[in-house]
Amino acid sequence: MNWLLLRSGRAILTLLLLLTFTFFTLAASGDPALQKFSPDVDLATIAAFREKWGLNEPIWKQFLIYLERLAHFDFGMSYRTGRPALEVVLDRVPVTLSLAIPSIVLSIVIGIPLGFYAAMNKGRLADRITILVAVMGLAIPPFLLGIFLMYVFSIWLGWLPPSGYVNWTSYIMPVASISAVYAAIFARFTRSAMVEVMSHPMIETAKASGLATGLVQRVHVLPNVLLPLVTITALEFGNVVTFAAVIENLFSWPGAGTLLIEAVAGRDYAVVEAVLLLTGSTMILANFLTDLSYGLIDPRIRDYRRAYRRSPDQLPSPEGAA
Amino acid sequence: MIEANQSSGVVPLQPLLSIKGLGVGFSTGTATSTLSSISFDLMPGEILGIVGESGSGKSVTCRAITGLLPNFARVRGEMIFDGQSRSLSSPRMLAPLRGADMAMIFQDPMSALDPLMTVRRHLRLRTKEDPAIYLRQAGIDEPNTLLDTYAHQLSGGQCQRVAIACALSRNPRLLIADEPTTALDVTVQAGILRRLKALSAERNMAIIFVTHDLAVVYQLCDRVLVMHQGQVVESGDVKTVLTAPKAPYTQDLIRAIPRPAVRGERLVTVPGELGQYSFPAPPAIAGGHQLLEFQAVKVQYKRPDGSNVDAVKDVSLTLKRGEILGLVGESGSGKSTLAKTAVGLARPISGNVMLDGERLDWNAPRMQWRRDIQYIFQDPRGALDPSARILSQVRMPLDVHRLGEASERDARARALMRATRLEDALFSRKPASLSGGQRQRATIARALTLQPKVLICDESVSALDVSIQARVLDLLMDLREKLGIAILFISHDLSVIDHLCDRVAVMRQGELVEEGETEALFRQPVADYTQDLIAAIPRLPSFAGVQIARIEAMA
Amino acid sequence: LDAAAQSTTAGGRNLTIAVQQIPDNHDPVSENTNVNLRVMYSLYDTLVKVDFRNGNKLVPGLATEWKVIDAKTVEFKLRPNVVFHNGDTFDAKDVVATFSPVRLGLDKTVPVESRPFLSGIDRVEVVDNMTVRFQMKTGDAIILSRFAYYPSQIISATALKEAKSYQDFTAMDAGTGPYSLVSHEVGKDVVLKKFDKYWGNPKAAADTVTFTAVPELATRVAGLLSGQFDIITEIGTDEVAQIEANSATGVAGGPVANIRGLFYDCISSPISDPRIRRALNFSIDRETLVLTLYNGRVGIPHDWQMASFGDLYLADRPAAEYNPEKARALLKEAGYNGEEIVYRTLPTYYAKQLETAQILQSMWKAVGFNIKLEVKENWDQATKDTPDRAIIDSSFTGYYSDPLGQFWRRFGPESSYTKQGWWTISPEMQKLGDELTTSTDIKRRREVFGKMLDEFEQDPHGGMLHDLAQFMGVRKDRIELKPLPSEYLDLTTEGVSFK
Amino acid sequence: MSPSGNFPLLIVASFLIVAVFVLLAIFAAPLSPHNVADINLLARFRPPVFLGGTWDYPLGTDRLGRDMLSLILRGIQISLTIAAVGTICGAIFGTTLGLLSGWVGGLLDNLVGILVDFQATIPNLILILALVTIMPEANFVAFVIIMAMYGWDRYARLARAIALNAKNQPYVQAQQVIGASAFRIVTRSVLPNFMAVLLVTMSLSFPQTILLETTLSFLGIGIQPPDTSLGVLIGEGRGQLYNAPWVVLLPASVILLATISISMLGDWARDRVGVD
Ligand SMILES: Nc1ncnc2c1ncn2[C@@H]1O[C@H](COP(=O)(O)OP(=O)(O)OP(=O)(O)O)[C@@H](O)[C@H]1O
Ligand SMILES: Nc1ncnc2c1ncn2[C@@H]1O[C@H](COP(=O)(O)OP(=O)(O)OP(=O)(O)O)[C@@H](O)[C@H]1O
Ligand SMILES: [Mg+2]
Ligand SMILES: [Mg+2]
Repeated sequence: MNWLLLRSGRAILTLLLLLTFTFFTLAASGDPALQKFSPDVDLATIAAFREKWGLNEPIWKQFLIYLERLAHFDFGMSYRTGRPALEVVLDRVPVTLSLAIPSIVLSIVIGIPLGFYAAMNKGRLADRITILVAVMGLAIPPFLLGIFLMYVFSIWLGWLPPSGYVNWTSYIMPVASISAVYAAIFARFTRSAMVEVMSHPMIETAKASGLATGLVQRVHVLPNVLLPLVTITALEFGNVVTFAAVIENLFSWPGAGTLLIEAVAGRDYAVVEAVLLLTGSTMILANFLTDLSYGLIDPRIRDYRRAYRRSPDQLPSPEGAA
Repeated sequence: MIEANQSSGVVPLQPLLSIKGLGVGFSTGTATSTLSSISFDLMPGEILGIVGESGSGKSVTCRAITGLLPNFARVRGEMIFDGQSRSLSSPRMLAPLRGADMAMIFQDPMSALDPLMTVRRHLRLRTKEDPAIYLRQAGIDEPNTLLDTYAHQLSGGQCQRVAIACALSRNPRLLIADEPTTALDVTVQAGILRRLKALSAERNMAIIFVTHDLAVVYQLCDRVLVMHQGQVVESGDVKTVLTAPKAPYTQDLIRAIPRPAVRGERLVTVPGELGQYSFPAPPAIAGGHQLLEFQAVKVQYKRPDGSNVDAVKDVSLTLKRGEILGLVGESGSGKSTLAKTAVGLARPISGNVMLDGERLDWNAPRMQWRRDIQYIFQDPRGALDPSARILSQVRMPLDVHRLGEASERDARARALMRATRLEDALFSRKPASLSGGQRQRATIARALTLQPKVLICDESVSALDVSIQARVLDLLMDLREKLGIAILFISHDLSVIDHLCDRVAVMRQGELVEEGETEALFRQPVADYTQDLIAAIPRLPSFAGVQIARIEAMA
Repeated sequence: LDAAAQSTTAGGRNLTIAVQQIPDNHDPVSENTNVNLRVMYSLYDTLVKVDFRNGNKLVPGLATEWKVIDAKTVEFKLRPNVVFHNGDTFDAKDVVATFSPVRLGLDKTVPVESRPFLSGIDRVEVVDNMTVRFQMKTGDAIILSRFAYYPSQIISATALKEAKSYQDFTAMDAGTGPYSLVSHEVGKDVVLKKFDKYWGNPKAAADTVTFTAVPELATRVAGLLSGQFDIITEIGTDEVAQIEANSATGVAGGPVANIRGLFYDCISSPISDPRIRRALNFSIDRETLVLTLYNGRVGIPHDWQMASFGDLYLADRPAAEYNPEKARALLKEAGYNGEEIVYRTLPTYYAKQLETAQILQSMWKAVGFNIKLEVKENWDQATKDTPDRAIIDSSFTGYYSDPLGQFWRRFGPESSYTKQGWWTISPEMQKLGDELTTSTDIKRRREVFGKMLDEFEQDPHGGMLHDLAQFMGVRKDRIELKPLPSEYLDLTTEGVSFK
Repeated sequence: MSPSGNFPLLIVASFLIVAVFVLLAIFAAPLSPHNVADINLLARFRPPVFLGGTWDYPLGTDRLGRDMLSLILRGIQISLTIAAVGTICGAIFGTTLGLLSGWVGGLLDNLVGILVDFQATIPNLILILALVTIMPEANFVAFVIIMAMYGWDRYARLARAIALNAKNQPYVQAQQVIGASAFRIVTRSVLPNFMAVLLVTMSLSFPQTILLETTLSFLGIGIQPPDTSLGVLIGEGRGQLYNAPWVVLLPASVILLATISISMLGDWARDRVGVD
């Protein structure tokens, strides 16, 4: 398939751009050797470090070497730990996923019904209050919310462990802190998309046939709202990994987010690049799947693609089939 | 009013529905009220026709009864349904009635379906029975080919019939149909009318039927309500109203019915409407010159199962300068598709479309073609930007082609809107707060601003009552005369075609079955299908004709 | 009920210590950070031990006795029957391995962070299986201390030999200390357990110890208060009140052998005139600084020295002087007229770093300086040599109980700052420094050190702020903690006792 | 049938709050009783008046004895400006690119697609490092650029989707048939229909921008002391929840109020630009 080739090419270009930009930025803004050691380390030590990791080569050459290795699926070594970068990253990814996935799921489960409810009461007090409550989550910086939660549930009530993974209850506070933000985002987008769909004449048609409100919402509104929501979910899922870093740090979950920050601070090129390759591929894949799903959801897009033999990313409105 | 229905005498029947003092105002509008004190009764099994000027409040009445007006509408009045009184001002009270008690078919069928849902699912939601039954009732003879299609794959008439099937499938006691057959050819329409009448008798189903076609009213309805400017100006037994119209508006209406007797003549003569702005000197009408030419045009669509359908099969058709060519045919026969090839919205897989001897290659479009050919979409609701005011939309072609000064453009747009009988108060509205006919007129006005060489009207007067329709048709004829515009006029209303067109082409299943001078074609149709069509034209009885003559004599 | 607390400390004597970060590896020479020092003390022993609780007296460790033959030579008698965590028995080969070229930083591809500390060693001679002799390149005034302090922790020769690479070795448990390594997950935690065959006394206090990385201070505090942790490190004075308000928790700790200070760029910078630098030093109101940020819980050193210097501690030297008038006068004399002076700092490398910087800025402003605060992301950016480079933050660890391990290490010729051209060392200073390095005559050394400090005061290459202290939060209902006045963390029965 | 009243109370309140903040931002300097950089080490952690403090420092002081009222005023000024300018720039930039790529398609679409994916994946941290490296003085302009870069991809993606969808809309086709240029259609027809999404997205990214600003300040590449911002204040004060809660709660409630009001207004405006 033609577009599949095109899409893959684009994905590779994107990743390459990502890698190049990152590599040179890191190199230009700090010397890995000076990050690894305290500022008053002996110069010979730094020289040895450079020698060991090939940092004496000009930067472009280092990059070419890195790329060449990458082409053989060698992701390089972490300067900091001397372990293969990929291994270092893969160690941390499950932690992040174990936080990100429940958070996204929870925020969908909370946010979408809230948005739904608000839209059903569009313009009324119930709408405003619902949105007000939802937006509270967004308005308090997540780390502050986390600290509040800790105060109440760890220090005051002593119910929940504040740090790391102890048992399942350890999930409660970090997941709540992340979900608060995303639930607000989902609630507001759902509301917006719903209001849009609710003004479509098909809703009247359904009402005129006396279909029950619940049924109308399930069969007409939800599928039409799905499209914009899928878009937003994919968008936010890409974000959640970086966002999680703050929360990972606060609740001491050693995940990919904190790893990224540490690796950037340490100019641990290979690790940073490996994280980005991973998050980048996830993001690109998520976009790709979203684009594909558009066709599954909306028959017009299916036809349009068929007719014009365009790539599947010729996507429709996220604001539903207006 | 009620006595007419008490003829059976024995049991004084109770009305199924009675409306008392219905009034509607829109808080966004400046006008005081859109509807004022509408009252009527409806017996079980009775069929009530509502006719009236476009924008007179027919649709609003229907919506008010079903509780489906936008929530910023202020509604007054009371309704007694099946002996139970309900206030019309609280839509919540009306909601439980929808479905088994009453069902409604909306005016704009092409936007009324869920774009993500197949026809089958639409019906499945409403009934446990075989969906095909209701599609047949709604006049689709081969329902199985349509069951798995989506709205955007249907022609205008097909959508409309699906919408009818949806309403029928609820087996309501009261069916409210707001211009449900505008996109249907006469044969299909005749079938549906017959079935509706039968259903009404069988199930004692009452029907409120909004239409502009007096002949349809005559064929179908027991009683008729004539509306004008938000009020009921006349009501009563169909025969009475048609033979002895009392209200001046009703008289106007009957006089304006297009008919062969006045082919090519003006239906109404209201001078000066076009005089408010000046057109550039009309190009000389070189008679017989071929302006738009379809050369063996063939268009294919994909079916849901992946197979191809030929929506248009090698159709060749010529439109001469200053000519009005009617295009009629079965719903779904490819009329819209053919017309769309002239503006690049459908791409033929073979064949050419020529304009003035030049091949239209839409892969390399030229601005001039855009000016020369104007296409009026079948679905006016879809063709108007929901977020823009209509004045700016009508003016847009002038802005686009940079014709005249800004003020001049505005004046011209206003003049054209007035010429299509849109009142000034409507200019600054958005499409959603217009009536179906008002939207349609806005699209007509928009197409006319550029004074194209070729105008394609796809079912463009279907939502207009005969009096306004007459004015629009007059306007078209004026333009043809003054400017030599050539018009491709797609319509199901054969009397309009008969009245307006010089030549007629008939399509069926993607093919051109017959083509000829109007007079000849209507008098001596050759193809079987044409004969069927002509036979199926709903006609007013002769007494109405006599009436028309009398009214005209008076005028 | 305290579920969290139960699950971590159920059964046995288990300690959970929340640290801001855990080390990347355990090799003393590869990782010179306070986070590693904290763990190192439990894993390794040195030939000579420092009795921190007793005026830093040097006592036998893995060497039972020693003989300082001359300023360049020392001989150790090794302790028999010492077992490494890996099962090896300790003898001379391990000492040789510990001080082998690769660990002294002589292998060009193995970066050794501790390089300067042991660069004086010329060779290690094995006298017999249980006796080793060290030969230094030059006379070394603190020759014995070299084998008592960081980074002379003894490692197992077998481990070094068996490691596939030096990198590989750094992750191994190669020590003889009271605890052995159970696991180490980079970025997450280090788990130690009591080493039953430990040779010495006191023994490990806990059965297992978990150092868990909790970067956020608020979380460490919450964990302590909720009972998830037994000890938390790196708390600030602002947290003290909160911790002490809870009857089950308390605060322990105090100064560690470190001074918080500043470096000045003395060559071609806005402050190349020594008078301006002296004015900078005179403008700092250290009392107020310490009172404000540390509730007075940290001291102000008497010049560049620490009480632990012992014989070399010049107790009669006054504390650094705060004298704004003098500062103003000096400025006037130097003709300073409001030229912008850049002060580069990092936000959180040191405790209260930004606060300190802002306070300093305002103190300097008060005497007429125009200081521009630049907050940088890393040291590389902060130390970058640009024409406007003037002041940066730093700290001065006393690696040995001697000026050589602190003052002269940072300002002497071996300092990386000297090498990077922040200043030049005057010939007189150099001469004094050489003498301080090689002389073993205590009286003479005191004299020399005093002269050096005087000299430095006239032409300061840096500024001194206050002692660095480390405070820890402790579950006093469970344990009692007696921390060392050092960055090492003592987890033997002497440092920790369970209740 | 509740009247969806044009100006319900909550909306009026939101509007007033935003207006007050804008005024405070404009007149921050004259309203401040102290200079934000003035450190008073003898007056650390003074409580606000309503907690028993004095009128010298109406909202108390922070850990350096700086006046909280002045700090918060300055914070409002800086944070609101940055968030507003950043949000608007991001919206304009992203929307323009998104509409263009959706409408024009082809190579341009793919190029923008690469940029969008790039922006969405690249951690802000690295972007900022890049900018700070190019512009060593992390000044206000660099800061706004960063904020604008943050989140433009979201607008781009949404706008592109809208543009693509619009191509299939009959009313857009109708305009094409008339001959309207792509530019006209996109700006006059597609953009207004994007307004709803745009408004919601903008009112969402406003608080997120403030949040980002906080994070940046932590890494030492944000607003530099002695200057301050709401984010910086919260970040600095987060450990003081126990001894001096006002230090963090005051700026946090400013953000809370601003965010809620803006969201309310956003939704309200979104409904107003709707079709009916
Ligand atoms: N996008 C599409 N995909 C598949 N089939 C289509 C599509 N559009 C139209 N068709 C089919 O092509 C045929 C011709 O459609 P067209 O709209 O031209 O009919 P029409 O003559 O205008 O009918 P009507 O009078 O009902 O408007 C119909 O059978 C219709 O179902
Ligand atoms: N949502 C609305 N807001 C404001 N005015 C409206 C709205 N809907 C309809 N109107 C106005 O109410 C009047 C009656 O409209 P209605 O749709 O009932 O007309 P109609 O009789 O059905 O006309 P047509 O035959 O053209 O469909 C019109 O003038 C129209 O402009
Ligand atoms: Mg109508
Ligand atoms: Mg059609």
